[in-house]
Amino acid sequence: MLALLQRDLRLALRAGGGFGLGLAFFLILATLVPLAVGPQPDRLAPIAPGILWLGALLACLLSLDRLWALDAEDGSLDLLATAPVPLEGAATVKALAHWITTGLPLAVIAAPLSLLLFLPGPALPWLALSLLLGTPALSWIGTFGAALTVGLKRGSLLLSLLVLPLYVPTLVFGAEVVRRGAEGLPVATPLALLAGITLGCIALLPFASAAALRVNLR
Amino acid sequence: MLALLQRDLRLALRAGGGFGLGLAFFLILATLVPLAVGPQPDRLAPIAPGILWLGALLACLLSLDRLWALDAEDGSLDLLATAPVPLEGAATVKALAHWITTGLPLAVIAAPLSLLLFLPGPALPWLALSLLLGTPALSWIGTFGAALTVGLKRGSLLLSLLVLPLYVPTLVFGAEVVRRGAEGLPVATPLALLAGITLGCIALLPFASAAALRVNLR
Amino acid sequence: MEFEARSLTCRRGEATVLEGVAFRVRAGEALILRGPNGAGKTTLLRTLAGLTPAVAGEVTAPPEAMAYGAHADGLKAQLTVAENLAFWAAAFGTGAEALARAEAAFDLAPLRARRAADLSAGQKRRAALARLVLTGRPVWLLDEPTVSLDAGNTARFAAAVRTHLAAGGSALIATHIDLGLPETRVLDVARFAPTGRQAAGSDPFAEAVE
Amino acid sequence: MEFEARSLTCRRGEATVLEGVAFRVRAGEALILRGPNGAGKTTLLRTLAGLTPAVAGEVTAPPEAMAYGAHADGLKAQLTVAENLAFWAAAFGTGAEALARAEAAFDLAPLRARRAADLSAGQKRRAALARLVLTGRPVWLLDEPTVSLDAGNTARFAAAVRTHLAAGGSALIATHIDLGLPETRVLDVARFAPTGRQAAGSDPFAEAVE
Amino acid sequence: MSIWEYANPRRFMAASGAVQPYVWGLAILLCATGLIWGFFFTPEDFRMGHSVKIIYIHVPSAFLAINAWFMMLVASLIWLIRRHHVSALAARAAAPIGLIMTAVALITGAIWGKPMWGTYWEWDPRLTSFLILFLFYLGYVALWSAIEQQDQAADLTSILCLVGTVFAVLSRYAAQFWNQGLHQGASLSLDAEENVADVFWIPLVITLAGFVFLFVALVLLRTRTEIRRRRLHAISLKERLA
Amino acid sequence: MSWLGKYAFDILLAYGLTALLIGGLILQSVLAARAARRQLEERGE
Ligand code: HEM
Ligand SMILES: Nc1ncnc2c1ncn2[C@@H]1O[C@H](COP(=O)(O)OP(=O)(O)OP(=O)(O)O)[C@@H](O)[C@H]1O
Ligand SMILES: Nc1ncnc2c1ncn2[C@@H]1O[C@H](COP(=O)(O)OP(=O)(O)OP(=O)(O)O)[C@@H](O)[C@H]1O
Ligand SMILES: [Mg+2]
Ligand SMILES: [Mg+2]
Repeated sequence: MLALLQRDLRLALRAGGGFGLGLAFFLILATLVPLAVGPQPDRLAPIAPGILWLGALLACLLSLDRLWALDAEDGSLDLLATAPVPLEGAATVKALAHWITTGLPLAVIAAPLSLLLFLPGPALPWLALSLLLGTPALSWIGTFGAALTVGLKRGSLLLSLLVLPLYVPTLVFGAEVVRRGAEGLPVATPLALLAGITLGCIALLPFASAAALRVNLR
Repeated sequence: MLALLQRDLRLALRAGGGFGLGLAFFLILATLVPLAVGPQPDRLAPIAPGILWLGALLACLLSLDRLWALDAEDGSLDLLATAPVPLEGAATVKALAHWITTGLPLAVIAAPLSLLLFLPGPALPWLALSLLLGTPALSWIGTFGAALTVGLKRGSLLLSLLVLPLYVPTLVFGAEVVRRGAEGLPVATPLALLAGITLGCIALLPFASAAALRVNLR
Repeated sequence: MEFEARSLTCRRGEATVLEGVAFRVRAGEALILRGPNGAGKTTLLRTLAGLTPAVAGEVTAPPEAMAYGAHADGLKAQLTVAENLAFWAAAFGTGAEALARAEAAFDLAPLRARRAADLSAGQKRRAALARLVLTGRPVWLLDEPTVSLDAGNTARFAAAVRTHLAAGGSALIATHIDLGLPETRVLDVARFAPTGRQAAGSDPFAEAVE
Repeated sequence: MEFEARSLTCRRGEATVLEGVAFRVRAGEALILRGPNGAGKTTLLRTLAGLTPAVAGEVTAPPEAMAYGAHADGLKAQLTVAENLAFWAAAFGTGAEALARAEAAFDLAPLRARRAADLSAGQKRRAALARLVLTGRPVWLLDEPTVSLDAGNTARFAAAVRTHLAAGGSALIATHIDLGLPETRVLDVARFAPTGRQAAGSDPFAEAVE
Repeated sequence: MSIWEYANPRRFMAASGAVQPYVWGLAILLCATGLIWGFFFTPEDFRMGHSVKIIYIHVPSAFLAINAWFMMLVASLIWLIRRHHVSALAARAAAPIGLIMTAVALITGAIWGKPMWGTYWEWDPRLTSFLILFLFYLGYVALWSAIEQQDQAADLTSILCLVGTVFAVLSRYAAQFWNQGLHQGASLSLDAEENVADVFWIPLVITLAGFVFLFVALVLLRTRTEIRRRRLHAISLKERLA
Repeated sequence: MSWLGKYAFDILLAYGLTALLIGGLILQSVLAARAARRQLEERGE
């Protein structure tokens, strides 16, 4: 199990992936948005919380598509399924590795980046905290989506169609935390809901992922 | 050449891809943005042109990652490179197939969807026209980016990193056309620039793509 | 390890490929699966490995006793040979000793530090076969193991199988060539081709619906 | 078609794998490449096919004369066998007649309507080999063509090669097994292993930089 | 004889073939009655004018859009637990109907919104969660059609349906949290119009019943088609693998 | 259509689009059913 985590992290670092890229995508998005919608601070500031959360969502999504597909193609998924590791455990570890390589660095770095979008200062810690609490849900949901589409050769658009609607609650509560933080309102409720969703995903989705994988391996 | 186009379109339709999915992604994005930034029309309307163009960008990007990688993995890229088809031609055809499956349907359907973001009525035809003129550039640039990253196993984030900066001019002029259209200003200049970029991309990038492929095949 | 399969029906995708497969493998014995291309050797091995559930019938050994070596190598191209093997050793909970044995059996020491992507086809195959030694499992299920191996490495592989059998293990090997293993029996998979009539049983749509 | 390679130096990735390769193939002749795993057979074939430029030396036949059959099958899993072959026939500009010949040579008629994903390993291999007939090119470069083929299909393959040679074509075949082709010469690739000293020539960083 | 007998494709074909005409008859009768009554013979609402007539398609379609998903959920569970093929195919058959019903509810709601709220689209929680439901349907249909092997597709879509239900409910709640919205408060409340309630209610209930029968009829018809297609698939499989 | 009042356009649009969508769905269902049955009959069932 630990070995799987280690292997996945190592692969992520070596295979043209790595911690940096999720961040880089996030940075590019934060640059493109002003280019697209116009540079006025009074236009950017109110949409900053939402855009930052959307960026996190898309960064997760982009790094997701080959989560299982690579293992399926080179035959290691077959071998993993016959190894004495429950597939549920493998799914958990995959999601964890995905989170460590995308969600975690995002949570760490998002706050400084958000200045590009003129996010008000008081919201910064809430942005970091909400990402820290919310991104695990994104990784776990994404692992499930990737398990569903592992057999498809060009699954990435279908994957996004399946996964993005599942991201809605996380996005809503996450962005709400930041928005309330920016306006100085209490954030306890959305934060608790966010944490609840994450916990639920971590507890239940590995079973769904493993079931989907087993069906796909048949 | 025609055979290649036919094969690519057929594959796109069969392998969990298809015309519909790019649109679905676009629709999802149009739903997620208000969920993220808030539902107020006066907040959404001004950012609508930019967001819609960003959505087109991302829809293109998502369907891009396996453009060449699939051919490389199953060995057909090697065979294609030794077939009596110039790689430049193959690159053009790939880009064209990509545009037909993503850019073209997007240009057709974006206008009705833009109502969700309260894009002002006068801007609708300009949105459609700018997408029609601009999305080919996205496909051709994307084909080049995919050729650069074809050897990497987890290239999709790196690909986005390479490609998104190249998308900037298209994005800026495209969004500008729509914004001016929304405000009733003349749109000729950005439209001409957009068309110029697209023509330049179509004329020159296949050579770059083919060169990148040759290096990657070595 | 001794085990038996009784009237096994196997499917691949949506097709019933084998019916009524029955055989017995004794400890220390290798059973060679023969059959023309498309006969169902891969299908049978996947069923025994527990990847595809059998439609009917039973196997007396659990999937946990089986080590499956597939057509595909299952190597991560970006990892070195040593890293690849260490991962599988950890996944199967066998220690450094098994690792050393596996490396020795397939002479992988010179390749340890190479990325799997930089190996030739036969070198990849050797690394993939070494994994079997690592699993420490009693039954080896091998699908055309000697593909791309040269004569020297084929002999190495045969030696590894012999060692495994001598230690009381058993093996099922699908192959088209002669491996030079002593004391093997051959099972012709083509014998179990479905008769068509019985295949209907598992899919209610195989008969007319109206 | 007759051609010759003269003092060819081939590289794979960043390593020089072969040096001073020289051979001549006459029309109607098949040259068998032998050599242990990792000797450089694949590297040589890729160089001849024009996929990897040679570091030094020359080949008298252009890449356009070569039809390359690689380790990988080059089939699109989502397309049927017929669609796959039709695509390659169109890409090489050979017509329906070549298509029919290719199908006949490897007995693909029963598999025409199958998706490539639903084929067994040997069936895929047959479809991949049929592509060579389609190309209509005079020189076949084959990298372990008989992998996963059963005895019957290996004979079919040998017959296809013989037909090709009889029509004045030639072939380079890397293989570890005996194909039963008459009149073949063997080239031992291991002879051309780089001596190390000369390999330095191509990489400016091979010598000390200070 | 237990109800599960009908999950045998042949039994189902026989039984559904027998009841189908009656269901279609009822559906057409009820829909026609309700819609004609509602369209031609109801008075003007004092606040909404004649635009209230849109209710006769808006509410039934919205009702079905939600309940089709629950039917799919139940069918998926039956497939996963008892492995009755007809059940999986019924879920598959219902999805496009749910998709269209969702689209109808969205479109009629949007059109109704113009006179009532002065805008075609409003990010109201109910509307938003409907849009998200539409996306769930799309994903479900897309997944079905992307996978070649039918039983595998049935399994995967069933799992998706289970997980999707949980998230659809969560999204509904999230949307409510995110925006208080117009739909109930600002629109007509049927309770506030007790005086004319019957006038609007009776045709509405009739249409609603008609739509339910229409749904059942369509599900039967489409399930029969799916069964035939599945049979065709089995035949072509046999031919291809011969 | 004056009896529909000032909302005539909206009402007719709503009914029209609905008829189009649901009608299309029914039509598609019927055509698909017929096609499947015919194909089965061609194969002798
Ligand atoms: C795109 C826009 C709209 C959507 C997606 C939508 C959706 C819904 C939904 C889901 C229901 C509940 C059906 C049920 O549970 O049985 C409903 C009911 C209803 N809607 Fe809408 N609606 C929209 C616009 C409108 C507008 C503009 C009005 C009128 C001003 C309206 C009036 C009603 C009424 C009167 C009901 C029945 C009352 C009830 O059961 O709560 N809707 N709609
Ligand atoms: N996904 C699938 N759906 C339907 N049939 C399949 C599928 N995959 C394989 N088959 C068929 O099942 C049969 C058995 O395949 P299998 O791979 O077990 O053969 P094999 O004996 O391993 O052959 P080979 O020696 O070529 O590897 C073949 O006829 C093949 O065409
Ligand atoms: N990308 C690479 N970088 C460096 N060395 C490589 C690379 N790929 C292969 N090699 C090495 O080059 C040598 C020749 O490889 P090649 O694949 O040509 O061997 P081969 O004769 O085809 O062997 P096999 O019979 O196993 O297929 C091998 O020693 C291999 O390890
Ligand atoms: Mg096989
Ligand atoms: Mg080789």
